[in-house]
Amino acid sequence: MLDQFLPQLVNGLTLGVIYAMIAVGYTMVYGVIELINFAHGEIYMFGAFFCVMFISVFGVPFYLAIVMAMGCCAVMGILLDIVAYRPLRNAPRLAALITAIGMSIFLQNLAMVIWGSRSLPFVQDAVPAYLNETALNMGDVYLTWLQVFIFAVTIVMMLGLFFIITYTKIGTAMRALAQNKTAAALMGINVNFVISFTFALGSAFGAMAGILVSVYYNTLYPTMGYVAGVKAFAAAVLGVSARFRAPCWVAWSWVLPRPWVPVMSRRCIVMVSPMRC
Amino acid sequence: MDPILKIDCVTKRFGGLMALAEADYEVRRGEILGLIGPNGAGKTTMFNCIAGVYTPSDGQVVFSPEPGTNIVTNGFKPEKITKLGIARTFQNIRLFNDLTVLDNVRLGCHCRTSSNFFGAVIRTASQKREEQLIIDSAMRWLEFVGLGKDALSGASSLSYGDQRRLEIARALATEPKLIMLDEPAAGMNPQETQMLISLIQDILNEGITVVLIEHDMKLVMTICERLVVLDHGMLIAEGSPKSVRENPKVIEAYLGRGAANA
Amino acid sequence: MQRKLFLVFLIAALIYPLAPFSNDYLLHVMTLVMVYMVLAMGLNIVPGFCGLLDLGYVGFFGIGAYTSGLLTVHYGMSFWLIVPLAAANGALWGTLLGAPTLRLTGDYFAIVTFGFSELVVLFLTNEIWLTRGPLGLPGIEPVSLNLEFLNPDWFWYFDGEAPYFYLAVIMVACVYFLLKRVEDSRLGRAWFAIREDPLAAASCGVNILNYKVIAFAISAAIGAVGGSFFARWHLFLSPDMFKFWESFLVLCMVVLGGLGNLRGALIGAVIMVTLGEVLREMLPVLGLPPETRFLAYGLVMVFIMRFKPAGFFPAIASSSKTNPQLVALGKRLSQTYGGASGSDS
Amino acid sequence: MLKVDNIHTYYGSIHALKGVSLEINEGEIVTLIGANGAGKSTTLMSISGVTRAKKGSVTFMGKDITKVSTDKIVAMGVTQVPEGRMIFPALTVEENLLMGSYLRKDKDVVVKDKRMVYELFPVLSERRKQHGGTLSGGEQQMLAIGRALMARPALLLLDEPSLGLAPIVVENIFEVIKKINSTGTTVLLVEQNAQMALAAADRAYVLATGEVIMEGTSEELLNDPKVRAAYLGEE
Amino acid sequence: KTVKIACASPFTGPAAAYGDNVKAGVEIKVDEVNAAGGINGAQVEVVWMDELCDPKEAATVATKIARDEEIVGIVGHLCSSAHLAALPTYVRKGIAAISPTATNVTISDLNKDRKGVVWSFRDVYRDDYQGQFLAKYANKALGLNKVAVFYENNDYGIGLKDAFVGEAQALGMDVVGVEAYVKGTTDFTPQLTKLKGASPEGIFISGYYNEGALIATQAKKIGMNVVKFGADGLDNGDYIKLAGDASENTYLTTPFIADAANDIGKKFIETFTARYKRDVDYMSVNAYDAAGILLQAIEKAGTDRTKIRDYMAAMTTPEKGFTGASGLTYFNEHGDAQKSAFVKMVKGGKFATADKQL
Ligand SMILES: Nc1ncnc2c1ncn2[C@@H]1O[C@H](COP(=O)(O)OP(=O)(O)OP(=O)(O)O)[C@@H](O)[C@H]1O
Ligand SMILES: Nc1ncnc2c1ncn2[C@@H]1O[C@H](COP(=O)(O)OP(=O)(O)OP(=O)(O)O)[C@@H](O)[C@H]1O
Ligand SMILES: [Mg+2]
Ligand SMILES: [Mg+2]
Repeated sequence: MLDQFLPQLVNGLTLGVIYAMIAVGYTMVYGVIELINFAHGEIYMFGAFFCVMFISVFGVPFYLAIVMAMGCCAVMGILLDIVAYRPLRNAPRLAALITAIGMSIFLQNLAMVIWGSRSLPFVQDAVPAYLNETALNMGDVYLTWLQVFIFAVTIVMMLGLFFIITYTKIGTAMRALAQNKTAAALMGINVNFVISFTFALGSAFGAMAGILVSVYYNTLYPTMGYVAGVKAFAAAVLGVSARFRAPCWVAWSWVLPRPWVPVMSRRCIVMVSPMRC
Repeated sequence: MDPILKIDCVTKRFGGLMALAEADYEVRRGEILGLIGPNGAGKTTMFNCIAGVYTPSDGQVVFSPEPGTNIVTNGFKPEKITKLGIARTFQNIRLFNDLTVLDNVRLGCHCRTSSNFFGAVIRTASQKREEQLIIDSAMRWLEFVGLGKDALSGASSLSYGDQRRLEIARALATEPKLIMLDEPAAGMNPQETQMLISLIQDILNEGITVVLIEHDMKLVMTICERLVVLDHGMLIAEGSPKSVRENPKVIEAYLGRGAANA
Repeated sequence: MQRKLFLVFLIAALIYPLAPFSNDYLLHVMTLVMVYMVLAMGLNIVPGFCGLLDLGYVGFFGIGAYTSGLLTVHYGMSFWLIVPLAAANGALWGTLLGAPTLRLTGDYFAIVTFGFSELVVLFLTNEIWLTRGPLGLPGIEPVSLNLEFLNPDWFWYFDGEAPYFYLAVIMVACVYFLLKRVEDSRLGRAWFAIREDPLAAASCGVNILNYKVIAFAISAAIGAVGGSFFARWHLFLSPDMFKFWESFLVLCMVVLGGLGNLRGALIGAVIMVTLGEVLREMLPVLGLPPETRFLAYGLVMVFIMRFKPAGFFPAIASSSKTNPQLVALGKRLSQTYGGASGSDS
Repeated sequence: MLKVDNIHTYYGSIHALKGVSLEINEGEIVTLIGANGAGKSTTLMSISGVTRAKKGSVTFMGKDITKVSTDKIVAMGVTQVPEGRMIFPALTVEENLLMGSYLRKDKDVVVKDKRMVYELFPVLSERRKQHGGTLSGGEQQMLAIGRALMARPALLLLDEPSLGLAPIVVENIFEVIKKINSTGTTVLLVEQNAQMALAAADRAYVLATGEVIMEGTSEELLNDPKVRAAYLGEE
Repeated sequence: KTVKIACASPFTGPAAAYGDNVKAGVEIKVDEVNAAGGINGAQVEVVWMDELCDPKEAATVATKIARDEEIVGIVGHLCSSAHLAALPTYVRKGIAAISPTATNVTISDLNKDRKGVVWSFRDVYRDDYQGQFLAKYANKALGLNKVAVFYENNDYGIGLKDAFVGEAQALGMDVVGVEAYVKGTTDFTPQLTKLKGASPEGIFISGYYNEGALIATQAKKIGMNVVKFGADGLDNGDYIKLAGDASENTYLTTPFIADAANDIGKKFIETFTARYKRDVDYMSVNAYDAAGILLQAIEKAGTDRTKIRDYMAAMTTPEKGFTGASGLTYFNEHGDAQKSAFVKMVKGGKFATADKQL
């Protein structure tokens, strides 16, 4: 059993951090405007597709493509907010939720119309070869450079986020805004800007996650945001319940997608965890 | 004079902070007791301990709805305490804003009525009668506080002073023996304060004991028979308005020189 | 005026199936609409009346459906017996889930319900010995009406859509009036109080947990009733018909229609179900490929919310207009206080 | 300095302000009195641009700010102590105060001001690390006022600052208002406690059901029998 | 004047990719017929019915089709569950449906009305047939004795898996592990690492090509270079595209092998690849033939729904059978296609006839 445990742990962590990255998107938006942004899963999916498009259509190099895709998704996130959610700022909370669901349906089908419904392979030859080579290998446990890359990126981005939220002005603005919009405005905080910023940041994270997943599994398809979105959503709410307590949602988002945690018990975890978090 | 409520060395801690430190006094049946003290003295906390929102970290709250029956209410849930006969209003108004004025008061009648799901579905005669009773008593209390004509309008559309009065009506609808008012006159202008004073007198005449927190000395001095003064959770003075007003400790901690112009 | 139009429309809808030109497709869609009406009304209790977000309602729908399906397939039990059983079963699970978890506030509770519905789907998928799992549960007998004890040849199978249509009408009517009455009662008021301000509710003597559980159980029971009908009408069940997406669909109906308003729930069901079919018709006309169907679907949802943020029938304590006792009171008031009495309720 | 020109504000269908006009000159203390529901808070909110005036105009320092967004208005130096405190419940007292100085660049001066506020309200410095939401009513009121002072506004809008404060603190508050006014902050004060408000203010407006029904210097109003009857509670 | 047929499949939603394949097949067939002047002079018009592979939608769609008298026959549904949900309506209303892909066994029992008249046919193997066939093949042809099984937790996966495991055990093979997964799963390493311990000689993938490709890739990643084999669910060019060289020596049953195809098949491949720029998959082929059978029935029996059904029901012998791209097809009394299975394998990055056939 143990000989399998380690490799599984490594693999699980790889996925876990990716899910964590999606979850961040949810958590931030949720934390600031209490909106469960279901369209976030679609942003994640678009991130992957953008990246592939940039590479295969415009021949952009891998890393640059990633950055560009993140940029596009950031913009997309902002637009999403402006077009769909901003008009509903003072509407009942569930109205925004429904809009989010609607948007999610819309974007998913948009992707299908644009890129067709079948899965694409990630443009392998664009991925730097060394990423697929093993970085370290001890017995059953071995890490490819890709995994290393994934870990590194995630950790860096997470730290960055943590810094932004806790130490920068805009970070405090986010937290204040989450508690009372009017009061925040009366402090001179530009509410709409802060919210847009939140969406941008969260979407960028989502895009990165989407790209990493599609590289890791060498496949991307329009409905990929759907499943990932739901898992991340669960993870995110649990995360929020732990108020930006990073370890909590990393942990959960790691447990939830594990097939070898018997499905039943996994769902039970989902059910009990809110009481524990 | 037998006490309707005994506060017996009640202490309430929030982490390190002692909001109430062995506060110890009693409320006499059929009086108007004023609970005053500087900000953060622990007055609202005291109400919350009595009403079951908080449980005292230490000490007892003893309530005697009837002379002779004494009930220790520590750890009771708010709804249970309401049923026993203690009603309260909140420092910052808490109405059911999306409901009508009448419904707010009808909810007050909740704990004295009993119809359930099946009663509601198969409108039995008894259930109809009960509904009528609820409406009647609700209206009675609305008239009592002078909101009769607004019965069917939305609670949120009332002006501030009326909302305060509505909250009182809702509390009265629970048919309490003892009612606790937390800063009822806050945000009222002198005229409305006058009306409030007479309203409180009427409540007393209904045979209901009144405890009120208030920073408006004018009101306190006019209607309270006795005052209890808290500071940092401790009882620093107790007695007639007059004696309290002269008490140097109180002047120093709470009233200030301006006590004169109250 | 509006009322008259509505009545005309209603009567037209009621006699339509008897008309020679009636067609099964329309009837089928209408019946489906009514199934969702029941669900929407049932769900409405929890987020609409008690203000708790419930993302797992379809779980109870599934429980009801499979209870009905299995009892039919294995014991050939009569529909009229199954309905109360299914309801009871739903209520049971509602209580079992609600009692421990309703202490959770806001979205923690939402997640729990969400988890629960997933759990139901997993059960249906994996307990193959009972539910045949993903192979689905085919070959369910249609509803039959058996009055042989009155007259030996009074035995009818519900064949075709029309009888089901009427059965559904009855079901919707029952649920509607049931909830209408509950809404305007001590129980309903208690729910609203919890929605508005739990602490204030408690200080009015409302036992919050109990009332939440009651609400949850009733809503679950209604969902199960819908399910039990659905099974005997659709004649085929499979676990993936009860995926969480359905919960969101029903939630959308409730919110689009107007949270906390029964008529809203009805309208919401009509919109969300027919929309898909309407688009199916419209798109070719507009020269769009079938792939764009849900593209449009999503957009429409967004637009409705954009221009009707509070839904089509914003929730209001409408009872004071219907309840005779209150109407009487209103009259009395306007007599005593003249026109002054506000009644913007 | 500030000129409110016949503004109309609505809450949905409710017509809360029916053409309110008032004017505040640099360095003044102006008070706004009136019964409940008269529209005082709405007036302040319309000035801060939280609820927008449908008709009429608000000009500050000669600039029309009727359509300007709230944060910009604040940036121009208009700060409000809103009705109902609106402190940030999940931020600590300290953080709440710092939110007040959100737009300020001069960090060292901010620190000084913070100390000043704590001296003003010793209770707050005791509660420094406590979450705003757990403060007592009065403490929250103090926090709201302190937070506004942290912004060093040119124009300070106070909505019932004395609400729920102990008598001793109330006096103190009015002292403070006079003090900061003397250091060059213009003040618009909404009060139920008309007695003290008029005592502190230079000029006053009387509002009733969304309209200005009277205006003048504090003395004039203090001596006006109608006002005495209606707002100073004298029979 | 035109004849209308309906094609009911998922064109949106998670299963849209498969619906796409079916659509392609039908389109080609219909265009051919129309190009050749239609059926007895009447142009064929297809009504595309999207049902998301969702039983509820399928049932609705079914009534919609049934009520439109102009529609004389149906190609569909794609998913067994959807087909099962639609059946009651077809049976009640008396309109014949022929499914190119629904493999669920229960369909054979439920496609008859009370008088035992069959209303739904299928131009595809039943799960049990393929499952047993593959077990035999793995054992006899590939000489495997130790196999592991992955199955998608849906009707297709389970049906196939059960048949396979049953037969395999009957043949005395050693099934070292049976692992379930759900559609959309992306990570199989945990199960694979587990199975690796038992060192199977082959992996039976009882599911569709998307997940299949991931399984193959990840198996290779952790150094399990064993034989993979599966049923027609894997039969799609994308399987090779997604899995890359990890797809090498995968064996799969198929109604159709490109390089062994008859002329009809060859012609079909040409048109298909030219038109859709991708490799032919079995779904398209089956859809092409299914449409072919339906249209032939219409041509021979006219536009009367019942007559069309009767015609198809009569195709019970090779002589009366239909020769399409996938060779000869005829039905048994349950409306199930009787056709022989080929085995093909992935060799050098593309499908080729397996060196051994049974
Ligand atoms: N939940 C809590 N957690 C921590 N401290 C609390 C909590 N509730 C109250 N306190 C503290 O307890 C003290 C007493 O609060 P309380 O509300 O009783 O004061 P009060 O007498 O009502 O003052 P005011 O007259 O301003 O309302 C306050 O200093 C407050 O900061
Ligand atoms: N959020 C709101 N929604 C609807 N009506 C409102 C709202 N806020 C205020 N009103 C109405 O607008 C009018 C003015 O309210 P406002 O709060 O400005 O009065 P005020 O003078 O501040 O009274 P108070 O002394 O009680 O603060 C009142 O009739 C009130 O009912
Ligand atoms: Mg208090
Ligand atoms: Mg005000």
